[in-house]
Amino acid sequence: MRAALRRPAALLGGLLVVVHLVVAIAAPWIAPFAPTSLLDAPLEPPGATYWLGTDDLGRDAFSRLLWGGRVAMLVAFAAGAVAVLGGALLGLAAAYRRGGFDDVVMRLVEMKLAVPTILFVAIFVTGFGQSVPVLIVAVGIIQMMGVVRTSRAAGIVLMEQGYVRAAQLNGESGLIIILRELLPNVADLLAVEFALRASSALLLVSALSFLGLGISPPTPDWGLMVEDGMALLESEPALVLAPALCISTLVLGMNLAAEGLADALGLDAARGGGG
Amino acid sequence: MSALSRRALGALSLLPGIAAAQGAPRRGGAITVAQCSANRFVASAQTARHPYFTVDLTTRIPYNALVWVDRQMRLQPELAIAWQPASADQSVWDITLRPGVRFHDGSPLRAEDVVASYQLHRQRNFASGQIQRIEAMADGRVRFSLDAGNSEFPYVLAEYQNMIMPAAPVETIGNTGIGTGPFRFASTDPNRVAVYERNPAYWREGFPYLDRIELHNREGQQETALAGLRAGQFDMVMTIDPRSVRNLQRDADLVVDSGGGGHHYVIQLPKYPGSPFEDKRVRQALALGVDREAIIRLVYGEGNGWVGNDSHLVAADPNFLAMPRLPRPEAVARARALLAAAGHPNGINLGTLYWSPQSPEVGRYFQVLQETAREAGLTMALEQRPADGYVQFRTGDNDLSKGSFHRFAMTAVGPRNPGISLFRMRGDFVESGHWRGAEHDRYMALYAEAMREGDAARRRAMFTAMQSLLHEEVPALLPAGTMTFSVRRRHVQGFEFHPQIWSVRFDEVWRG
Amino acid sequence: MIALILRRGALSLVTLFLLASFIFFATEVLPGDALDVSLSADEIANMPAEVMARRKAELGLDRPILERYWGFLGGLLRFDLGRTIITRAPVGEIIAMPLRNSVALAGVTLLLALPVALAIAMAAAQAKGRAVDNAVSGAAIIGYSIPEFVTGLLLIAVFAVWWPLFPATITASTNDPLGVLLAAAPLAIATTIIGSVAYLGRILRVGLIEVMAADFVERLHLSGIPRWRIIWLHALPAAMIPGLSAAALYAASLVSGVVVVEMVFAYPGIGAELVRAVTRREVHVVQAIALAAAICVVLFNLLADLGIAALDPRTRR
Amino acid sequence: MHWGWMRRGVAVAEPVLQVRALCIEWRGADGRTNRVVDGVSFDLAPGATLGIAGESGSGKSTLARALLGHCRPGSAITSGSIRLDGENLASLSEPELARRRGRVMAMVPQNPLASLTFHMPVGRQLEEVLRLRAGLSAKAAGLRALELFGQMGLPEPERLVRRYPHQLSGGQRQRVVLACAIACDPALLVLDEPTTALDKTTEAQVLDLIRRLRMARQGAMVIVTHDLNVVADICDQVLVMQHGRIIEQGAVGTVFSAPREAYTRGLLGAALRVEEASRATHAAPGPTLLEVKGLSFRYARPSLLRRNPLGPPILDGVGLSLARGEVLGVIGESGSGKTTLGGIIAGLLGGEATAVRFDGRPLPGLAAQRTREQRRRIQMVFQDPLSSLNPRRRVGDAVMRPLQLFRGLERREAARCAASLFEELGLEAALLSRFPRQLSGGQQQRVAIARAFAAEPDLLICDEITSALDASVQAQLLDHLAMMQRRQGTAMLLITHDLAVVWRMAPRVLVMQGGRILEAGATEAIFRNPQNPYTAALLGAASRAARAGQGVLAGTGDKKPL
Repeated sequence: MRAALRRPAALLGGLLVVVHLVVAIAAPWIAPFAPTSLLDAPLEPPGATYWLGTDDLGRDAFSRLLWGGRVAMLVAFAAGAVAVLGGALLGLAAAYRRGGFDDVVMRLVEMKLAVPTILFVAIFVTGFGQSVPVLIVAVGIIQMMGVVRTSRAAGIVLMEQGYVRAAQLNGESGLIIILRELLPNVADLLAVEFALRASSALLLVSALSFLGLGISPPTPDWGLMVEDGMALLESEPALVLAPALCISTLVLGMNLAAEGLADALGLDAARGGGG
Repeated sequence: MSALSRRALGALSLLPGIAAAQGAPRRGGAITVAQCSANRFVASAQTARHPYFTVDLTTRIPYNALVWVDRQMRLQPELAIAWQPASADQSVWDITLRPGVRFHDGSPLRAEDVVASYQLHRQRNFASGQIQRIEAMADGRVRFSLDAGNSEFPYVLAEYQNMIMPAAPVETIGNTGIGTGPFRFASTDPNRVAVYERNPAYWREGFPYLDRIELHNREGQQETALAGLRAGQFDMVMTIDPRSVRNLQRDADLVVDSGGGGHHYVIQLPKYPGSPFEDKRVRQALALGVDREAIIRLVYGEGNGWVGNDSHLVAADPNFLAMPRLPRPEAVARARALLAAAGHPNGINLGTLYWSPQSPEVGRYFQVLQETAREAGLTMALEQRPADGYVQFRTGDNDLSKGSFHRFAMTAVGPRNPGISLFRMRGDFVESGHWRGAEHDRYMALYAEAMREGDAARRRAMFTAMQSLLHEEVPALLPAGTMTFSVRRRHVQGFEFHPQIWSVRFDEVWRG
Repeated sequence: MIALILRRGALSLVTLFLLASFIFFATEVLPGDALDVSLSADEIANMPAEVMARRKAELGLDRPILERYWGFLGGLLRFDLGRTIITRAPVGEIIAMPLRNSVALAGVTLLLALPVALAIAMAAAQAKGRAVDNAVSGAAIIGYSIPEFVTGLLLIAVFAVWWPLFPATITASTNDPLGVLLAAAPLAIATTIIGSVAYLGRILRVGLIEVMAADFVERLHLSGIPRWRIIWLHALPAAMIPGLSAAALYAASLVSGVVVVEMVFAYPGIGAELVRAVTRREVHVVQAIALAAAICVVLFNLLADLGIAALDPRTRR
Repeated sequence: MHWGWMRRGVAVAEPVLQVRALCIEWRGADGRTNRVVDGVSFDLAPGATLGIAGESGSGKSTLARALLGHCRPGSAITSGSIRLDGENLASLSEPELARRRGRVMAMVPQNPLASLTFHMPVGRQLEEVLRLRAGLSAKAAGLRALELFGQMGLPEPERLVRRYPHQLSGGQRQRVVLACAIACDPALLVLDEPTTALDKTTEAQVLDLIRRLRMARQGAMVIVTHDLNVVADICDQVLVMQHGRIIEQGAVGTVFSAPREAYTRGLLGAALRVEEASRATHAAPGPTLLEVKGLSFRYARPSLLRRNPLGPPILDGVGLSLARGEVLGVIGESGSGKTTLGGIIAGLLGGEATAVRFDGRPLPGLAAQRTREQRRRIQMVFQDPLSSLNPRRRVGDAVMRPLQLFRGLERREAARCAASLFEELGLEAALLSRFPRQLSGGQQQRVAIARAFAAEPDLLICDEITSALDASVQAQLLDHLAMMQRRQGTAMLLITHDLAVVWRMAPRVLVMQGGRILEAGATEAIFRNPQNPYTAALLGAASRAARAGQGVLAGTGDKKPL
């Protein structure tokens, strides 16, 4: 971790993420207005009272911007966590068991690659509602399969290690081997995976919000703000550009951090990501 | 003899005749139109020309119905030149067809075509289900026999989808796209593009002016449609978000048209046991607490919408009865007083209000509703549901005995005649939220009476009484509605938008 | 090689079968059915229950799910994708052209993006850790981090509205010749390319850097072989090998994954068709598209395998 | 045998290579610098051959590359000079160096498979050097390539040029890279570990070729290796490196016969001296503990069509028996099947259940199928000490786990027990709370041994347990192992390619090749008088360095090398 922070790009990335996180957490205290309150001054230009002006419902755009990352980040980080934990357990179990179980898991991974992401989310959201928990699960499952692949690959290498063999020879149970011997040793990999998955989840969530399948109003959300502001791009460009910049810098920060972390840990971020 | 048919008999001259202003119309030319309404239509290569599977606002390009409803929601003759009840209880109607009309393939319009068309509509069109029998009569007239009296039946003949097609079996009728309308299909790209070309043998002499219309579907993609308009790819964009209006109006090259009426939202208040909406005072408090003017001001823009009156009637309807209005502080105070009287002195939580993005402004509409109701002590959560499957989600299986109810949720509704609109508040229909009780019974009695009543003035009195009942009882909340809007480049002339988007006509549009 | 292809093919068939089944049953969790969603709220509200029941029976929607599932599988075995529920149109006919268009978009994107990505990767890999590399890698990461809808909308705003060089939205038809369609879609292609170059560039850069550290590159370097020759003749083919698999998967996911771009630009592709089919509960269409997407994955993987076999004699047996 | 260098002695001609006070530093990602070559100076005359010896990490590979003016990314020459034919390579620019590489100085890299471009036929790779560096036309290069391949002793050059590297054997690949390196007859030829990747038989052939090349050429040669046998075989001078410094240098005969430094003696000690008596003590033959009869093994290859199509046999009819408390050595090169044999007995690979009997009863194949008691009684120590301990857990955990699992000890009791095991193995109890990375390799392996003995096993399988360790700590580890083995009366299966280990530890030995047992019997008998030519090659390849210093060593024979 310290080695990662010594790289300027990684440092910048980490800083971006931290700033976004702090702002998101502190939004209720630092935002000058409530994000949903109607101030009866629609489309005010940026000024001393409303730093970025107001949107067409007369809500303070700056306050909404401060709040706008909260839910998206919650979904992204929670989905990242779901993906990493679920994916690691599944992948390591596949590496441990091999055989038929491994085949089934790998078919699942392959199926995920073959099922269009949007179809998966559309089915999920239409069936179970457009709420935050549903989004977390849907996006988490999508991101999970990539983690399954990488952690399985790592697990297969670990299975050859003396300490795993020793545990096997001592008759340790599968769960113990996975939790005690394998999991701690893929922690580095999982840290990188988490950053990558969370950033890709954030991109996905904002795209889904844009398509109307993600976060829904009245939740202040950057993706929605971009979509909502597009109609006013010419007259009030700040309403689009500010949230677009926020999404991009946050994703960028996560990617840079992931890359730096991977670099420091001697892993390969570019190949882990994707999907 | 009804006033309706008398007016209709000499009505040809009343067909939209606004050619004025921009000088003499010119013949020829083509326009490219984009439309953005998320209108449910399921076209395929085979059916992209069928009136049931095209965008409703385009059906009157290739097709005609028997009757047309004008912008003032009055009946006008289209393929029928006269209609009159043939029974005292208004349950049998005779229609006289326009003579000399030909289909695009040159064949003449016959009573048999109307009969064949209505064999389909009877099965498929919700408003035509009341037609029990339809017969071609010896004198070329067509007789409709209904399951009950309906003094406003001619409105049904103007309903969307009820177009007249050349006779064919129910399974295949309409697939060819042949109609009697001002344009005929040149080509179609299902779900995307329909290209129409001028029908030289159109029954309205001298119309249409244009040679060609290219219609692009940009369902739910208003931004790209407007970008296309600005970039010169489209001459016109239909059904746009009302808040874009102000921006578009600044552009001297563009003209924004208003339909003068349009869609609005019913917020159904389910009154199952234990629901807060069982208490009339809560419903009244909600009706008072929601700042209807704020919705218009913030969501639609001044002049782009109307204050709803908790009935399905739209302000453009001559029968519309405006609600008595209170200044905002007074309304909030009264709402709070009502809540206190109902045992909620500190306000009440109404649960989750479900909505679906059926038009671009819905999200903003409900946010304003939520925020302003909060001022009166009524809190609610909002949850978006995807537009698809929403209807089923909203109604649930709706079986009170199983403990499943339809939800506190919204429905988008379009403007129609009182007969259809007011009937929607019947107690066994979801939109009324299981409205019951003496007032409901009185309401329905009035409705049945009105439907049997031939006289328009007397009917109007009954409709007014029904609306007053709704103001008092608030079985459902209909806070505000918006006009429909379209925007065109200045060279597109002779176009008028319509409160019922399915009644838009392109006959008189020309290119300057 | 043939054995490899056969084995891949057999495994893919298993995957396709599982996928078809998964999609079939997954769509069952959706509220309502094709009939419900084909009707408007007004229609559903006002249609008498017995009329509804009769129409469901007509469309076979009242049959138990397993029966429909067997029917569907039987159809697949006969290469019959079925018909749409409401309009009874052959599914194959509905998805053929959108699929062609999406494959074309993906193909053009890849054809244009791959050389650019390669050039960028080479520039970066040659100067690993130096300013060029940092700039290129930084740009790639930025390109990778901006959501497609933002890129697309900004491209429209700049190059179609403010500075009207290109069409803002695609008015070409689904069935238009590919040339016409693609000529109408420069901004859409640009949007996908930006993302693709960023993604592929990153992968190729890592591959190249890895290969440039390989023993054979050092041997050549120590033999005094010129650097350009080492890169082009020795390192590049080697670096392409891991890149190819990734690019194939990426291309396959492009086919069905550019929904956002298709929506923003109204491109008549399979992604938009898919969203529409889900919206309408046209289960057969959804399945057909999912299968088509899966077949794309399989085919692109196969292509990648062939490419790898061409580049890497070790995989030829 | 050619012992030509002895007669030629050290050349007095003007040195072709002069290295003076050379320092090379490595800058890590954390910004810290590490001096990997530290003040190295030496001369090399034309026609002379210098061996640079040292363990991995001694800086010998970095030095070898520097002789071509090359430093790997991240490292740089910080001071000193390398004069080749009078020119200071350290001050030449990269293009100037590139002009000289391949022509004036050339290198034969360590791993010939990885050092050849895998997607290009080997002929084209040689032709490339000939065309670009020797300036031959395409046609001439083709002919010359065939000629060179022939000179390198490659069979059927016409066919071979079209082959890809992976289709060649290890020896053939080594000959190809050699051909590439000498294509322009460089003044200085650097060979980096030229025999490491080869089996013993091939190694002898390749060394023979190098020796012939040395005779035929005028240029100087530098051979970098960890294997003193190679140095003894073909070098005039030797230079022993440790931690980037030269700790000893001189003529091979002098250095090997009278090593001044303990480190050199350690390196030499790793080479076997059969002349010394085996120190392995024969235990009185006890009752049979383990019996293996006709054991065969193949890996199942995954396939869709058949359930378990079998790969080539890894083990083919192997039989052995082991008495209680007996130590049995198993030797063979990699690929001989010795590790698989250990894996099957340990229960890592499911073998034929009937083939292995333990304590008179058939032993199920996989550990999971065995009883807890059987699992306790058979323990294993693995090759790589670092990988045999979980890097994320304290080493104490590793030793306490079997105590808790098999002996049902409480945590505190187990900790006490682990501490006493540590003490027996010469480890401080404080190390219990360390992580494996904080321990040296020898300590790690001792922890692994402690873990195995914690279960109080009857049979311990040791799989190449010394091969990852520095020569200096190997002996110590073996001493500890022998002590524990004697104390607990454990039978041991000692799998190794290192004959010295067997010589030292095991009274009885099996020689394996290609999944079969070639020879079995008393270690003394087999080592002194091998019956099988393969065994003889193994032994011969292992003892030349020892012979090189034989004369002097004879006098100090009773002195332990460490």
